[in-house]
Amino acid sequence: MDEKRPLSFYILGAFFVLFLIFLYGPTFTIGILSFQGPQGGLTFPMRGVSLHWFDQLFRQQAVGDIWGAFRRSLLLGLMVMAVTVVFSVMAGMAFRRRFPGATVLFYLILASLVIPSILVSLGVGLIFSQAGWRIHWASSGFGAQLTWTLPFGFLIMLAVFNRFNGAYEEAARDQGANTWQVFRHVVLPLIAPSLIGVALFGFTLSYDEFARTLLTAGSRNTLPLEIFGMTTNVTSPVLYALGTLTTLFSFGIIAVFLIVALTVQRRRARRASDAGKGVA
Amino acid sequence: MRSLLDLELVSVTKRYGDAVAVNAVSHLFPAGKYVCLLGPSGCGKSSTLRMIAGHEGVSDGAILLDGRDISHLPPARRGTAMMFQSYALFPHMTVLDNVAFSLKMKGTDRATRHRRAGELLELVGMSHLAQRLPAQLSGGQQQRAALARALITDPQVLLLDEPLSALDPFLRTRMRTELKRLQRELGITFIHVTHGQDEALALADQIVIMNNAVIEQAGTAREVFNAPKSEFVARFMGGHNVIALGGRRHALRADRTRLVVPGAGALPGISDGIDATVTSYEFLGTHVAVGLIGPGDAELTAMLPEESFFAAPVEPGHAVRVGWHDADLHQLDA
Amino acid sequence: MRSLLDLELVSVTKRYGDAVAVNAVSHLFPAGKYVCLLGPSGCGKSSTLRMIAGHEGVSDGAILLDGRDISHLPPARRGTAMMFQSYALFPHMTVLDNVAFSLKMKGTDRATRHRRAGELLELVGMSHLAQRLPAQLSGGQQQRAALARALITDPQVLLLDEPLSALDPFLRTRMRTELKRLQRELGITFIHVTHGQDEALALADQIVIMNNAVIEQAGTAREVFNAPKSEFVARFMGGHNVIALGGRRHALRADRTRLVVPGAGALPGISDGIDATVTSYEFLGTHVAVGLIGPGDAELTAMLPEESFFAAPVEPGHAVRVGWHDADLHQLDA
Amino acid sequence: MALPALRSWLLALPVTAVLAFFLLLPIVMIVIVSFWGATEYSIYPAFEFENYRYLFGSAVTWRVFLQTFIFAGTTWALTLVIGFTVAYFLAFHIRSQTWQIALFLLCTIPFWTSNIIRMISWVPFLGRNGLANQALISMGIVDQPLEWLLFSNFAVTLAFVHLYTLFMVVPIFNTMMRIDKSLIEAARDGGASGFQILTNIVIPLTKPGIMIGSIFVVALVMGDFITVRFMSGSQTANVGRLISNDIGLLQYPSAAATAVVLLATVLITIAIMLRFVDIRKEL
Amino acid sequence: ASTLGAPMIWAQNIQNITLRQVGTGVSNLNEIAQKVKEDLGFTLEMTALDSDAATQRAATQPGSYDIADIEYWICKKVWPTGNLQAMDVSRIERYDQIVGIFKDGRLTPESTIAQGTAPHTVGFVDGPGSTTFVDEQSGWMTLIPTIYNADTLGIRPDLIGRPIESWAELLNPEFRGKASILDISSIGIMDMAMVCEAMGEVQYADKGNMTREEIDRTIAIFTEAKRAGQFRSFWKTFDESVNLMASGEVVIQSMWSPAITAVRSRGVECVYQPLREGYRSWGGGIGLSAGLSGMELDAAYDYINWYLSGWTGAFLMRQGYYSAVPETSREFMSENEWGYWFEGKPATEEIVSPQGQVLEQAGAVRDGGSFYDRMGHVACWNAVMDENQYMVRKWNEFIAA
Ligand SMILES: Nc1ncnc2c1ncn2[C@@H]1O[C@H](COP(=O)(O)OP(=O)(O)OP(=O)(O)O)[C@@H](O)[C@H]1O
Ligand SMILES: Nc1ncnc2c1ncn2[C@@H]1O[C@H](COP(=O)(O)OP(=O)(O)OP(=O)(O)O)[C@@H](O)[C@H]1O
Ligand SMILES: [Mg+2]
Ligand SMILES: [Mg+2]
Repeated sequence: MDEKRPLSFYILGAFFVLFLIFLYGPTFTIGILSFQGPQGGLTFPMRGVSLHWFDQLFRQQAVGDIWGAFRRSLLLGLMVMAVTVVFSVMAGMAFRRRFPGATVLFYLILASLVIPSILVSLGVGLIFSQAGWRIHWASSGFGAQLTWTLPFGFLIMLAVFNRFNGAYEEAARDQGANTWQVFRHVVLPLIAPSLIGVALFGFTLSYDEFARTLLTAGSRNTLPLEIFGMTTNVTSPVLYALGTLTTLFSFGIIAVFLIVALTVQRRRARRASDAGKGVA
Repeated sequence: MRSLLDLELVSVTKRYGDAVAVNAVSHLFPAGKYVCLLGPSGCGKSSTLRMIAGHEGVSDGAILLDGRDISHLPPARRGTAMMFQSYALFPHMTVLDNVAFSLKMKGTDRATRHRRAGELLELVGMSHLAQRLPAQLSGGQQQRAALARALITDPQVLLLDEPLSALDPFLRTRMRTELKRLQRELGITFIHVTHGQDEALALADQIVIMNNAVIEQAGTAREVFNAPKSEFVARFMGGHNVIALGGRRHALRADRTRLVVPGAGALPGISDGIDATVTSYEFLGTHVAVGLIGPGDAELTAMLPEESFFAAPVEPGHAVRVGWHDADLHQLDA
Repeated sequence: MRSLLDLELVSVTKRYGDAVAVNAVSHLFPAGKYVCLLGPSGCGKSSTLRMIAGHEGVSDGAILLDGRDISHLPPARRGTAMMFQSYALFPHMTVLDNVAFSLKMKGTDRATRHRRAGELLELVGMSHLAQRLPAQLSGGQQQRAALARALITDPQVLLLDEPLSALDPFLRTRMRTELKRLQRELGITFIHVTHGQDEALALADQIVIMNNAVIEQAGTAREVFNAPKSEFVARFMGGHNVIALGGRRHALRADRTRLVVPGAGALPGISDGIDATVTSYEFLGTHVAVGLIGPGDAELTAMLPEESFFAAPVEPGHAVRVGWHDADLHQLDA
Repeated sequence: MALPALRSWLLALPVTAVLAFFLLLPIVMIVIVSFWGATEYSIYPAFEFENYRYLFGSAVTWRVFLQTFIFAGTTWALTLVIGFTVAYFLAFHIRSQTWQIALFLLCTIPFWTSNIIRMISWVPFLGRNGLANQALISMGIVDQPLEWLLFSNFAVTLAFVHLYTLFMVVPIFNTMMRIDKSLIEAARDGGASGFQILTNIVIPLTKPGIMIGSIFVVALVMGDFITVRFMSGSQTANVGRLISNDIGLLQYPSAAATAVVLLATVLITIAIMLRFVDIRKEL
Repeated sequence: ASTLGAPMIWAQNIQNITLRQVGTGVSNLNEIAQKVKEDLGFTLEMTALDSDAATQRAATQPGSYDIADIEYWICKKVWPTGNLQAMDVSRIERYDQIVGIFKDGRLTPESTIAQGTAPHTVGFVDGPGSTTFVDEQSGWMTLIPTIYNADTLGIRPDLIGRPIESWAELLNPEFRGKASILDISSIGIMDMAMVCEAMGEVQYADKGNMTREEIDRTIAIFTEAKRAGQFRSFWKTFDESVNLMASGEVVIQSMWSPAITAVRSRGVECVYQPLREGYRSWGGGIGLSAGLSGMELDAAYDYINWYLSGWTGAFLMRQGYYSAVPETSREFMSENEWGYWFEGKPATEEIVSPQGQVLEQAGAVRDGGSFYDRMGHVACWNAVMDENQYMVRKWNEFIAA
């Protein structure tokens, strides 16, 4: 770029950096405190510096079962993710044409987004206990989380299909593809990037969901509940170690994602090079 | 002469809710011809084409191809293939895979379908770009790829909805020559929707002019251009003046419209014309189009060879007389 | 004759990173003329226009208007106004508010700015639609609104980037007449970017042909069409054949290219031409374009009046002889 | 004609079923239970208005609802200003899409760490001896630790802003990206200054995104109970906390009654906001 | 089943038995589960919850646990739901050795019974399936006591710098912005009552069962203090109390004994200050889910008997709690540990936590002295009052004030 950026760029840039610092405030604190010495606690001052708590993270805690809860949260997150993706796509497809009841359903889905999570938790818990069903993270908890992830997935799919060019499907049908083939070979690959977004969204929302699982998890805790339960005893910087690892892990994933994206981009660009071919 | 492979519309109607987009249209598309569907925006061209292709249901009437009623068959079983306006190439597949798509859907094995797709790419001169993604192609290349994809199903009728409108003028002229060549080589029917009359004239063996959901006139390019039936056709085809004489309307080709500057004396063989005023002129390279206002505020255009125009230029505001050979006047139906 | 109001580019360069989009272009745009910037895609037309408008910085060189260097002024203070390709009408404002926008920015009071905006809408014939939102207008109406908005600042130079490309062919021809009329009435400079040579020919007092980031040729429409300097200009303007004779290249207008069917005897005054084969013909209404292949696979076109073509039609594959009047041959620079 | 509708219904069925069972039914249940009675340890079916009578009769209810609205209002205003600015920066000042994505992802990383852990870490960050106070003191801005940084309404609002600004950034950014850049140029051509472009073009055209973000933020803040508890050191209450306290004490009918009122409040608020934007069109 | 094959089948099947225990993190410790696996062979699955959630589970989700580890005052609420089953004391080997507090309310035959929901008042029912508590030892127990303690105020002597002797100090303006109490209404109100009584502001007939008027006055006093900015924060979980104290946000607050230990193990000075007015006490116990039967029930009884047999008691006592059968724990503790933790004697060598952290140096004496000194000065127990609902509403008002 041979032009100077305007002053507003620097002012807004500074604002953005401040915003980032603010966002990362807790993350920094967690990062620093996770290196507490073995005698240290959850607050300042630091008592020595060590990797003690990272080591402890992989051992058994006094209370609770972080890794068991982690596995459950992971599994639940994956279940929620899969169902969110599939159901959202289906609903998104349904909404591509008008059908009687569409508006009502649309507002129901919106309502699902804005209804306070504790109400869902309370309601689902009540239903299950009044009906005498067993409350379990994979049934009631799963359902309660879906009321949160589905609307997000659905809205994203709605946006995606709003911009989806129907000519691709017509072309595929013209080429003899049946309904399923049209979906499998044309629609699905084209919306795949957005599906990754929906999946990530679904997983993250589920993985960190506290309120909706509070009364619906049953006998075994998900990770957020477990961490909350752990605070009923002496919790140690192990939690911070977990936080720091999570952050590093996310950085890793994003880095991998960017690298893959860039490589694919570059490979495609190379394939499209006209070098030595003469202009057609 | 009617061949078995003809495509026939029998009183085909398309309604969207209350609106009638195509109103009981009947027409026989002769086999192996290049047909252009021409008409102003919203006249029902696309709807007609999409009904033939099977992407739109027929509200009334029947579509016959090869003697069978195809109006209720799925698109792929009609013997038609469609090339879409913006080509609708699958952006996530290479050109080769795009072309081989319909064979893949049929379950043809990989080697066979790639070989066949390769042949069609060869036909449209795109073999060297088989591995590109559509986004990496220029407009003209995309068009050829789309053409190859449409042709791989061996259609009897190829339907093209404004295939050239996404190209720049330079490319447009080149691609239309190629389309015409391809049609001639393949010998199948092309039905090409456009709203450019020059495109239709250049390409079509038969031009079908639609207006307000019905067909106004159908015929060869020369018939339509030289003998427009209605004022609408004459105006829409361009290059015509419509002149009211003795209560009847007549079409007069603009290039047969002569200008006589008052006082310069009549030209031999030119009938006594009408008075007009020059409003503008446009240089078109070989010709100059002179805009005129005649009696009753009628807009007229005289198309003069540039050398004769510049030999005796007129400026806006000049009073002139407009004349013609009587043989060039063509009486209109309505 | 150089007037104070002229717009002058002095060795203007635009670089995007390493790529040079406009390479040391110098040109004098005479005041009050309709200038068309013509050239193939990517040649730097838009970049040039946007530098003049001030939406793109100048990498090197200067832009002078009215004797002042405007190259570092903000867009609104340059005395230019721009009409954008897709019109860029503010979708949340009525037509009237769109037109009145720049006055509002200046702090002009409501009554005054609405009055003035009303006048401009009057000028472009849009008064009755003043309260509509842009989305409620057709393409042609949007264009007029955009024009009114650009003109309200009383610019000395109006810049138009492909103003007609979003319209259908019918509307395109009508709107170009209106643009031309408006320019003539206002008497200000219009710089109009297009890649349609017919558009440029029809509109321009001066055509500036760009290629590869530089100006290839500039001149009146007739100069450029009748005396192309280079093969590129000849080919790009269309309607020309480029013929190599005696080691030099010559341009020959397609409508001055004659066909002689072997055995029919030479035509009077036609020089001894070259052998060629007919490859195609396109009916263009008043004319028929016959495609030919000459010696060395040179592609040629002969534009014949339709009546003379159909009097003695040739078919693809026929061998013919191509002739011309020597006076029609125009020798090219390169 | 009926066939496409049937197809759509079938496709929408799973979502409908999930929401019917896990959203509608529970809400119906809550409404029903809000008329029930409770003992210390159990709830019994009844049809009494006692829960509502108490709820509306208590000054606490009104105060807590007011507090909830105050939190929603301040958080909304702050997230709007911050979110808009950030989105504006990303949309109009960052030119390459790769950078936009990268910066955006950078903003999301803190949210991958469990919210509970982050809540705990506010104490060492904002506390009397926390990072923030230490930094302020060492920079000489204050000489006494600021007490109100933690366990205060300030802290609650701060945490809300921290949690929910991104919900504002995303929709605003999304709408901004769809503003045709030539509109900005056209405005500049018309002589608009940067600020005039902002007020006359960018803000009006970003309204749908602003509304969608606002709906998110308001709904989330009004339904929160955990942030308020942690960040105020249990010293402030909002409606969510009333409900969660009641739940903790097994007073489900009372919780349900409060929930019904909260639900009505949220739905009315959101319905009002929806009047200003057609979400389906703006997505 | 054939008697012959039984022992072998038992030994095999017991591997497959899993008992699910819910409770707070105070006693739901993984090391106990591990030891159970070692000693008894079956799997004990521990789910730690905060106290509200634990109560909820116990009361509303009977299917989600086999064993509930709850406090006695919570038992008063949960028992009537019928989610728990009474235990046959004849199957409890060390029933006789259980401390008197849990049987007749008296630590020693001469002690007076403290106010509040004393454990023995909700410790027995008149038979299996009954939901009414009885006052005498009926042979059917509701909860088997596990741990209990006497709570008082924790202080930071380094930051206070003078002796603290009365509960009344909690509202001393000197500590404005540096005090805290517990935000669990049933427990918090007791702390409040201790304070108000110590200040001489309110005289209670029974702190464990206040009248509306008493509740009003108590809450009013605290509301005023809250408005004046007396409190830095309230806390609800163990961890919060530790963090508040360790970070110096708070210098005086009601606290739990092991929390003090935790603060101290971080090298922060912290004292569990015995006060003139006595202690507020609490006790926890494990109850069996009503659905438990057959082999699982047998395993649960095995677990209870094992629990009382000493290892667990010693393990918990080393963290500052007391065990229901102290004598058995003695066998699992060193003389030094027993002397320090139970008898209130000066440590003869370092006192080490179960996790191996050094808690005290030789010579240190436990705050509050011996078991009898502490448990003998209990002023009241955590309670559920008759006016509980009224109290809870008032408490909410206090929080929202
Ligand atoms: N899916 C549809 N629903 C409702 N009306 C439609 C639909 N498709 C087309 N129409 C209407 O039917 C009429 C004919 O449309 P059609 O697309 O066939 O016109 P067209 O001749 O192809 O026009 P264009 O040149 O603009 O493409 C128009 O009035 C159009 O508005
Ligand atoms: N913002 C930009 N960044 C980088 N390169 C650019 C940018 N804008 C234009 N270019 C490049 O500069 C060259 C000239 O572009 P310009 O838009 O001026 O062409 P044009 O003549 O207007 O073409 P078209 O007829 O397609 O509009 C092109 O190669 C283009 O790719
Ligand atoms: Mg169409
Ligand atoms: Mg351009």
